[in-house]
Amino acid sequence: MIGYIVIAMVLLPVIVLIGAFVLEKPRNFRVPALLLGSLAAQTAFVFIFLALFGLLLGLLIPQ
Amino acid sequence: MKWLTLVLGAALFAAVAWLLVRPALAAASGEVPAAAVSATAQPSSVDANYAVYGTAADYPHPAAPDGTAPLDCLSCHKQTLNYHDKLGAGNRACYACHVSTDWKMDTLQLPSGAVIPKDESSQLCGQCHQDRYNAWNEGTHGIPGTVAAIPCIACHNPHQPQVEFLNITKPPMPPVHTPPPLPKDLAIILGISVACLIAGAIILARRRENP
Amino acid sequence: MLRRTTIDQHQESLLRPLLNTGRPFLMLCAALALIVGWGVYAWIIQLSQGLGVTAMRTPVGATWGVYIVNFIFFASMAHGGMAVSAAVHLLKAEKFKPLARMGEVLTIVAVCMAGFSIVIDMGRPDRVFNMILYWPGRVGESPLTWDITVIILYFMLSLSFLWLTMRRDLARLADRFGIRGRLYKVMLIGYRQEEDKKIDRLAYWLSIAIVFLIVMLSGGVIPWIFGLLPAQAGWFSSMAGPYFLTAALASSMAAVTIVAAVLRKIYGWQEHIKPDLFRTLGVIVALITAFYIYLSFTEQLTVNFAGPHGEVAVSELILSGELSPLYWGTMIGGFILPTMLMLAQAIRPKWFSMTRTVIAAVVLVIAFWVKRFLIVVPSLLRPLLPFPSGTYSPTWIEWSIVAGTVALAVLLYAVFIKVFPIVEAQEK
Amino acid sequence: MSPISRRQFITYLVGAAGAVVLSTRVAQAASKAGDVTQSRTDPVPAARKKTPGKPVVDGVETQAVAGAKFGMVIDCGACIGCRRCQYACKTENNTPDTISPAWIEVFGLKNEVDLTGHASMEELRQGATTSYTESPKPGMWYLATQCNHCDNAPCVQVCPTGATYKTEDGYVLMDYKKCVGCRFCVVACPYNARRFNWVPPKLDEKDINPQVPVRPVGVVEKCTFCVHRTRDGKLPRCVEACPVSARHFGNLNDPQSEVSRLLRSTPNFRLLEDLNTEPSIRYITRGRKFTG
Repeated sequence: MIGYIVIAMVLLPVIVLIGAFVLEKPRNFRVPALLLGSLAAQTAFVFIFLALFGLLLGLLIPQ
Repeated sequence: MKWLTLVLGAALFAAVAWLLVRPALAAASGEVPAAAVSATAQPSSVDANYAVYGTAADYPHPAAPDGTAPLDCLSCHKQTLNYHDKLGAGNRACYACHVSTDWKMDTLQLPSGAVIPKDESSQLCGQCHQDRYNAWNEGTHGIPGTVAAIPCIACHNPHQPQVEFLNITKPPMPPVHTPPPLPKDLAIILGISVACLIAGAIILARRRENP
Repeated sequence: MLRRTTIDQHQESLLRPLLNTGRPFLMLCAALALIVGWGVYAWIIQLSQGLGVTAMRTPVGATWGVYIVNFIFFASMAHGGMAVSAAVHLLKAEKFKPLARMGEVLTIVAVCMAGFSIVIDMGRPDRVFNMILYWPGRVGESPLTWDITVIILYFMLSLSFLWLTMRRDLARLADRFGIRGRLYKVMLIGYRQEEDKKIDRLAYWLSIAIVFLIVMLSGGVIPWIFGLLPAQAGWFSSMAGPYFLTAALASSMAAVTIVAAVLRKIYGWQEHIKPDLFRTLGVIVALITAFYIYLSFTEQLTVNFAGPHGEVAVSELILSGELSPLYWGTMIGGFILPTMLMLAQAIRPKWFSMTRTVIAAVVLVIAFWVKRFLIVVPSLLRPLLPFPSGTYSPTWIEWSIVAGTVALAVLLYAVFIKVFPIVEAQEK
Repeated sequence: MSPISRRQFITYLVGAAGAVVLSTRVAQAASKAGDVTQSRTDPVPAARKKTPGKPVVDGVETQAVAGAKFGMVIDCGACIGCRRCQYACKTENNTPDTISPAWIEVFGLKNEVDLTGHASMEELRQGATTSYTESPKPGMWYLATQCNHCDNAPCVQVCPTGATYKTEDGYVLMDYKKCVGCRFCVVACPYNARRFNWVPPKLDEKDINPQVPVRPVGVVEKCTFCVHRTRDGKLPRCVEACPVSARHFGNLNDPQSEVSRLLRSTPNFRLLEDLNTEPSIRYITRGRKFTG
């Protein structure tokens, strides 16, 4: 269960800092949207990449 | 009188039932049926022995033992007995365990004169080593019913019981996998080409700097 | 009018990697590609025959080997660049500005290689997605799961950071290049001139987040893979965090020094990157390394003074056992001598020499790789139960794959500087 | 008009199927309850109940035994170091030759080391052998080790996919299909009980025990306390194979089981207890039965 504390310890400050950036003046919609969008796109990319990479390697490994 | 008949009848019934059921049980557990082994052992087991150790001609025993004349074991078998030499002098020591007339060596003899199959040799050991035999029976060397209990002679050579342990330790574990050898030719070609490319790049860059 | 031209020339010189690609560069790339190809060949052998082609063995012998060493090495390589970049954005250390993006790219490349090293080390890399699939259930306990989380997060933040801070330069260059220009335009999605101010703030806040993540990654989840295991004498230590963090900062700053010196030399950026910068970097690296030497000393002192059996067995192996030549060679030749050289340069500026600094940095980077080896392997060779002592000397497959990952990192870096501007444009 | 509507028919069908399944289960349970092997040890309590649900993986369909906590007692006074347990385990559990040593490792330790004077691990290691010389040898004693099925297992803690897990009846098991082969559990285990499939396993088709899955290349494996046997009331193969009864297995929660009686009557210890792993294997040094 200690892991949830560890992950919270990592994630919360990052979220707070990104939040500070989003809310800070000069207010801007575009850049925060780009940042969050890129984070989301990268998460999706990492997941899809790992899945496909695994499938590819599965062809090489004797089952 | 009535009671005696009843008891005798029950005993007879039990004995017959036991004789009928025992071989079946033994066959089911994969053991040699004890009832089938007598002083004149079945030919099949002798044949099996020959298959392993040679042919009948290799054994200069009486071809057709009459079952009465005791064999002169020590005339051929130079068996030294350690510790068990107290069982008797000369061939008498052999007869302490082996049936004196059974050249096929399939049977053993208890001091009482009862003949038992070789597979039950532990019972014979128990005639003297009673405490150990009891412990063995309790399952010290394997659990009755689940796996065949390991007999005394699996570890203790009956002829040299104190000095020799037989076949107790399992052999070493097999070696682990070894990695494939380096394809040397390929590696040398690659090394040379990489070195050449890097050296070439440096020389070219130098020349460009100071033309 | 005259002044504008000089600035333009000044700026123009920064674009040299994008404008001219000479034959030496291509030859270098070919050499790197050959090494990468050799590594891939070795990896395919490993995939099809199993990890038995390595020298790793269990239970007698090392269960983890150079792949994990490589993982720690690359993960720590990711920090120096970001640290320099953060110094630029947080402390307004304008002097370091030409190094900022070099460092950021180093980070991206190194994190990729770190992740790749884990995949190489896995027995079933085809099931790598399981790590994501079972993440929710395991993140409460498994340090490796924390590690994956933080590395992916670090990678994503660094990449977003690099992309968003680069857009200003890309907007300026988009019309100048053909194919690359098209790529720039894709990356400039939704770009407006006025976003630059907000981007500055982004750089500021993300720098804080990234510095924080550096501490949590190399001073946190990576050392916790080792430091939380009482099963391995030599690993189990609350000092693991600071110990790894120090090594990470020192080795990666040294790597930044090397990258900057090489690029400066090749592209003639002597005006942009002053030698003084290298002296400063050298001093920083030397001080952190000195602190690392001190930490190594306290580690060995604690172990040998108290003398718990398992710990002493590991300590003996590296201090006087079969790994002692490696250990003392690393400590003296790899850490103490370069540190003293760099510190001497700080005390006597006239002793300063670019070449010597760079050589010292190279030695340090290699020494830190070996030091990671001396952290990972000896503990595994001395189990707590009385197993006979195992040995571990990596096979050619392992060395080939390690060389392949290093070459791939350099190759990716080389490709990057040909596609994107590696130095931020200075605003005058 | 049919006498029953379609919906009713389906309901009946499902009900009938359920009844069949249920009755089979009951019949199975009844037959299992009857055939508990008449061995010295009865590992499963008499009132053995199966908990519903949670079918166990590894291709073995067993279910946790309710209320039980299995454990082993190893008598290092009796052990003669013959490694029969190791070989029996190897054949029972389809361990290929490439995994060496197999799941059980027996240390031969020199008697000369003065144990009461707290021999250092280094001294032990120098006096130790895992080589398979003929045993027993004078001046040696033997320590058999395998997975301790810890209650507080570090391997379970560190696994990033949950491929290894602790069951409610005391086993630490592996799900070979989830394992990614990162070997974090191997380095986390202080007993070095885990083995890794460095190469694809080679096994003769005829040697394979169908009750135990063959592990693919690249996954970690280890002793399972013969879960496919012990949950059905049989003994682990190593316990059966031991020629000197140095091994005992049973339910630690059952005060009448042989292991519980042994632990009550004999001083015992566990390996590396200070690491707080709470192992389920306890060691005694009772010696041979007939030395009195």
